[in-house]
Amino acid sequence: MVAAVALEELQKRGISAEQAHEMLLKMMLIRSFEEKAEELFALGRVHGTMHLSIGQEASAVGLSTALARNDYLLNTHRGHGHCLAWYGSSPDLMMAEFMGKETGYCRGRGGSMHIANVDTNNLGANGIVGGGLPISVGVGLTIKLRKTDQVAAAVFGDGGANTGAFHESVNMASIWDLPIIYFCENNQYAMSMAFKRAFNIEHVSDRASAYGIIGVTVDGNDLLAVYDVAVEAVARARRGEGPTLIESRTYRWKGHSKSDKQAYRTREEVKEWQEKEPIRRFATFLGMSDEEREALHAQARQRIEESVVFSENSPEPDVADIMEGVYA
Amino acid sequence: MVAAVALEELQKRGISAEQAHEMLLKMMLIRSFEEKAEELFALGRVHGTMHLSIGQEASAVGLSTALARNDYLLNTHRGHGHCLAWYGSSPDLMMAEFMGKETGYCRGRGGSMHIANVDTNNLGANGIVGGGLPISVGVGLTIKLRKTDQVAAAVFGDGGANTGAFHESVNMASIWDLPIIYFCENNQYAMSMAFKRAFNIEHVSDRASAYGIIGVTVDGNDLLAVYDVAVEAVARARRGEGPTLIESRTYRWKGHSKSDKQAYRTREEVKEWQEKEPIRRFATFLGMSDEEREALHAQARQRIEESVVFSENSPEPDVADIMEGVYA
Amino acid sequence: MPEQNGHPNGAARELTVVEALREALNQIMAIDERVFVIGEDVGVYGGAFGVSAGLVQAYGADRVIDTPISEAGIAGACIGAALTGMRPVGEIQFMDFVTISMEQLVLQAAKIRFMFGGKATVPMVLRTPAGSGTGAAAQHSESLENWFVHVPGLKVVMPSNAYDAKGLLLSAIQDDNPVIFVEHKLLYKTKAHVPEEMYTIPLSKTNVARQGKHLTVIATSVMVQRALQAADILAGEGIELEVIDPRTLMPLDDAPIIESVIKTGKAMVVHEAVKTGGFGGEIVARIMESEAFGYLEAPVRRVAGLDIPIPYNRTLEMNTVPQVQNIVDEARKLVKGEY
Amino acid sequence: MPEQNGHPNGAARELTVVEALREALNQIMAIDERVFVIGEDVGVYGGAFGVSAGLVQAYGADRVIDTPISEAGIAGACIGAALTGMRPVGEIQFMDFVTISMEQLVLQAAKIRFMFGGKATVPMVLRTPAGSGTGAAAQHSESLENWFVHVPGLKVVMPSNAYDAKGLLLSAIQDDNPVIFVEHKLLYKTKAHVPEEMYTIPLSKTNVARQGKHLTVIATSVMVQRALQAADILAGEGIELEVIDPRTLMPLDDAPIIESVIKTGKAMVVHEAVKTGGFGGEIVARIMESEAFGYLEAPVRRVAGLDIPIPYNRTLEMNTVPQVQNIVDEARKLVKGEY
Ligand SMILES: Cc1ncc(C[n+]2csc(CCOP(=O)(O)OP(=O)(O)O)c2C)c(N)n1
Ligand SMILES: Cc1ncc(C[n+]2csc(CCOP(=O)(O)OP(=O)(O)O)c2C)c(N)n1
Ligand SMILES: [Mg+2]
Ligand SMILES: [Mg+2]
Repeated sequence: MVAAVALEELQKRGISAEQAHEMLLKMMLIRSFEEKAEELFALGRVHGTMHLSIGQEASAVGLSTALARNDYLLNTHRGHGHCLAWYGSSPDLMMAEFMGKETGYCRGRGGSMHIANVDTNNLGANGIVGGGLPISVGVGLTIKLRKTDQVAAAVFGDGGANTGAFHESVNMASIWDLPIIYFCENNQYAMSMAFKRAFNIEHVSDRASAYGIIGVTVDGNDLLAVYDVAVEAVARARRGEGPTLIESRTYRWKGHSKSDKQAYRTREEVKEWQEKEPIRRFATFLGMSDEEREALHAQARQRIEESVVFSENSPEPDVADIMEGVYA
Repeated sequence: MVAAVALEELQKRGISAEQAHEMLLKMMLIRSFEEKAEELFALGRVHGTMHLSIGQEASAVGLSTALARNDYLLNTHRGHGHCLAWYGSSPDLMMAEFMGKETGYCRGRGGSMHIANVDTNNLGANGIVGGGLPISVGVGLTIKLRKTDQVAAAVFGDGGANTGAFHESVNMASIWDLPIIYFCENNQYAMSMAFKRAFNIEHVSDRASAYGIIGVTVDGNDLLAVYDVAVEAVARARRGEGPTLIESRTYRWKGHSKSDKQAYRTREEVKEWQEKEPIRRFATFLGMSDEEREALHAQARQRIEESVVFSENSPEPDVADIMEGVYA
Repeated sequence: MPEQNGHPNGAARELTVVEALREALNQIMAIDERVFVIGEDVGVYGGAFGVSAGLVQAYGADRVIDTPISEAGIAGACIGAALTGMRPVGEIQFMDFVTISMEQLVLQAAKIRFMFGGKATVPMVLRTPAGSGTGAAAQHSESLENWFVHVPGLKVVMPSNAYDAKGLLLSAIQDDNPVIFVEHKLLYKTKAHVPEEMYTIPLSKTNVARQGKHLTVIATSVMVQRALQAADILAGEGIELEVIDPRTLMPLDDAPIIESVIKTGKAMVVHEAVKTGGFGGEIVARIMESEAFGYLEAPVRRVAGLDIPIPYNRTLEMNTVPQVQNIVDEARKLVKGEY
Repeated sequence: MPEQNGHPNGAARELTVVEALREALNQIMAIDERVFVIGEDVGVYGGAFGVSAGLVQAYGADRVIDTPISEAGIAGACIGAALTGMRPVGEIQFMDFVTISMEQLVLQAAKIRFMFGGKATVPMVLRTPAGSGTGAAAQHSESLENWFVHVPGLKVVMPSNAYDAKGLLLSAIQDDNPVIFVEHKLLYKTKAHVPEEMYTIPLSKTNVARQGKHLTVIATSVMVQRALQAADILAGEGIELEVIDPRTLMPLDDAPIIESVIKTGKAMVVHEAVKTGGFGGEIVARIMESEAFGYLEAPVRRVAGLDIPIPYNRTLEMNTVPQVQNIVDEARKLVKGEY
């Protein structure tokens, strides 16, 4: 059941009620994955570190929905959401990777920060802030040289927008009119560094003018709003009009990574943003009751539980294979 | 003798007729140095490479005149002009360095691309495009921590404005309100790469807004115009209002370095810019006759000839000292 | 400030490496206004590994500077400040990210003095946590020290314990050259006696961490601890390892290494970094080029990281770099003449 | 494409290294649409050293791409294109500037395949001119190959002559891994016989450039030429050098080196890069760890660049890196038993 107002809004965009539910489910799947990841970590069943995207689910789903299956994705360290939202992604293979298993996307070699599935044009998360941006230029060149109408989406954080890599990449994409969506998830912090301290401007998107491209800021917790600006940017890119810089304003609920006392922000601030929660917001927009929403969310949780079972039943990598995969 | 209109203009700025003549002489000294450098190179009396700033003299003299003796200078590979224009610079020690002599500013170890005189706050030319920009941030921090009212000028080219170093540096300078003049000599080319091909914007100064600072473009061949914008930027910096991005539009007459067929531009274009020549322009503004101008220029040439004699009479570095100066 | 080189006796106040480094920073900042700290999250967050915790409260945000994610900028900020009379201590959050600072560190910091005819100094320290063992995978586990060893003009320091960490950091800050100060993550929580007063341990002074007569083991950073553990184990078998810790890799004080090899006739180098192209080769070559060559009774062996990126999976990760058992096995073979 | 490894006989068409590289690019671009060239001034300017001259006229600006001054961007552009099926050939104008590309080359290009579980390939070549001898001073004269040797996942190729240059470049472009292709500036104008047809020289195949019995000289890049000249001179004294050119430094085919040392009993490594932390140490260690150790009649020597930045002054510059005479002197001493 979708509310009439919502239906109209969806129809304008060519989104069916079913698709809307899928989008919602995807956000719930992301939320569930992240919650489970945190739990597994706390239980000591996963090592290393992780960067949770709880609170940012609308960004991931809004962007991926605006892209087509054969477009490209370049993702960040906080990449579980974008990865799960991507075409053909399997929570099983993701969870197995997170748990370091041989069945994982990267055979347990990559882990949380490096999940990739090149077969589906998911070119991977990246442990280096800004690290995927120069790579996006090359993906854009491939598309241009092959003369396909594909698009590449390069995701990065507000912190990423202050790296030299950002500057070189966006400039190159601009002067060559490459079909790239530079999608900045401004979640207000780069680790402990507040956006306001690291930038002397109001919006990351203000930087678009430095490259002669279009920049737009969107409420990153509003699924359809993100979708809309992404759709526009994608269309521009497909028309050969070059890159767009999108700033999706959102917030990370959890600490930066596994160990973060969060001394740099207040509980009130976190709470304020939690009220702008994207999942409930979209469910409400669709006219779902709490029960309906909860039922769907339970489905998502169930799916993630299955992925844990899958992973637990998966073998560890064999030490005998340790030298594999360095060279082709 | 200075024309009445000129006198008025100079007085507005607190520049005496004598100082104006000195400024003109400095431009001529730069021109003469560069011409001599080219000649020595052609004669095989200098090796390596060099980047001549003929045509850009007003930029160097306009900027340095706006700065004070105890300010700091960070210079580029095309740095002979800024170095000669700097406080207390000796053409002798510069020429000796260019000729690789022990008496040179860097004892013949640095050469054309690395001339420095840290004693006078001339922190050196730089062989790396954009290489001085991150360093400027540190100089700005020193000034801020010491609470002096000094200013640092960081010179770079249009090419330099596309390096990641530019982005990181200007942003840091901006968020910390560092007293730095980012002085971009847009001479229309980075080697063979035309400004118009490497940028999708009209002015390098359009990038200032990406950092929330003031950006200004000036006719880089108009000595007083350069001086004026630099004076304003310096005043802002001294008042603690942070960095300014100045774009000085000028043109390099010669090839990029020693060997450049210049297939990337037309003779007509070069000629057009030669008509906007800064030296004659300022002399004419001052109301000088051709003879007066020539007489002054002859002085400059003479001074450079003396520097060659000084250098020729200077010893080569001693190979026995080769390991010196690596560690303090 | 007294210069110390042996571990002093007396009341054993134990500190972790993190605490020792923090104390060093605290003490030097209190007396030298030229010293400031700069890096990502070094302020309120206290640094990714907690080294600078509390400093911003003590010395203010002007001297404990949080930066944007701009590793080239951080390095440059240190260079410019050093060149104009300050003594900056920069932090690069993980050694992997020095890959973004290389131009500034290698083409600027290391060369400025030489290029300027010996007329400038760049007294800066760049601290950075290195190494694997934390499950952080290939982009957060690098051990790149040999890159810097290969760059004249830089000094490279790698402490192996809390006592050295404090004394070496104080030396590095007071040194007039750019120093790359490499801290192993797995050492951060290890403890040692650390005197409360300020003291320095001279740079370029190799330490004999344990005396022995059968085999010289030259180890760096966390591998010193593993080599010492291996030595304990082998002592039970009557095999006595001499464990040598260069502490400063460049410029290297190789005399104690040579002397030791002359004494033992056998040597082994242990480091975590990838074997090929690593620091081990330098040590082997130094021994080869020295008087010790004539005393060698067996080939010098390298025990080092596999030639692969660091894998995420915990078991693979452990198997990528030398563990105590690997050192024990190799040392035993060497001593027993199996090479 | 025939695979060649000896210099074929027949009509000796001589090309310079620049011409040989250009011919390789021309030929592969004509038959493989996936190959494109990208870098600063590679188009109308023809590349700083002329290697890509004429290519933009032949293949258009879409496949011969002039970039802004953005070395990280250039490397990234190659990686992204390679990852999606192209075969980019990037140019970094001077090897010094790879310092700006290190994050992309080392943390991305080298590791992507491994981090992604062996499920991706990054078939790219990064060409770059290295070395001193042109009066370009400290920031335009670097020899940083050993940094890359120390990075598993990368291949490192250094041709020493025009014949090899062409065959190795064609191999590198067809290789499925990221290859750092290091060209010495002083070799660019040197000539050798270069067949007109396309041919490949396999990577990781060490070449014995000259046979001899008294001393094994392992040299790289321009030092191969100098070692061959030294061999000519010493031949007059009855001293026969065996000159070995690894050509690919990583992964290294060390078998011919070991074999040679077993034969001669003496070895010397010659490279231009700074001695400390350089590739020489790797070679010394490989010999040490091999069967050849037992055959060594003298210590293996390193003849390499001084531990200083490259000075501007021509005489100082010459004296910073090995010249023919240095090789002759050291080789003679080694052979005569003076070590
Ligand atoms: C080049 C680089 N510098 C520092 C880090 C350490 N680090 C990882 S994530 C992060 C903060 C990133 O902030 P942002 O780009 O805003 O992304 P977010 O974590 O907020 O999603 C930092 C400093 C890194 N991974 N890479
Ligand atoms: C990082 C880096 N990349 C490339 C070069 C080679 N190079 C030297 S000067 C130059 C062009 C610089 O252009 P611009 O910044 O506009 O200064 P201009 O030469 O025009 O004064 C290039 C590509 C370099 N020195 N440093
Ligand atoms: Mg953020
Ligand atoms: Mg220019």
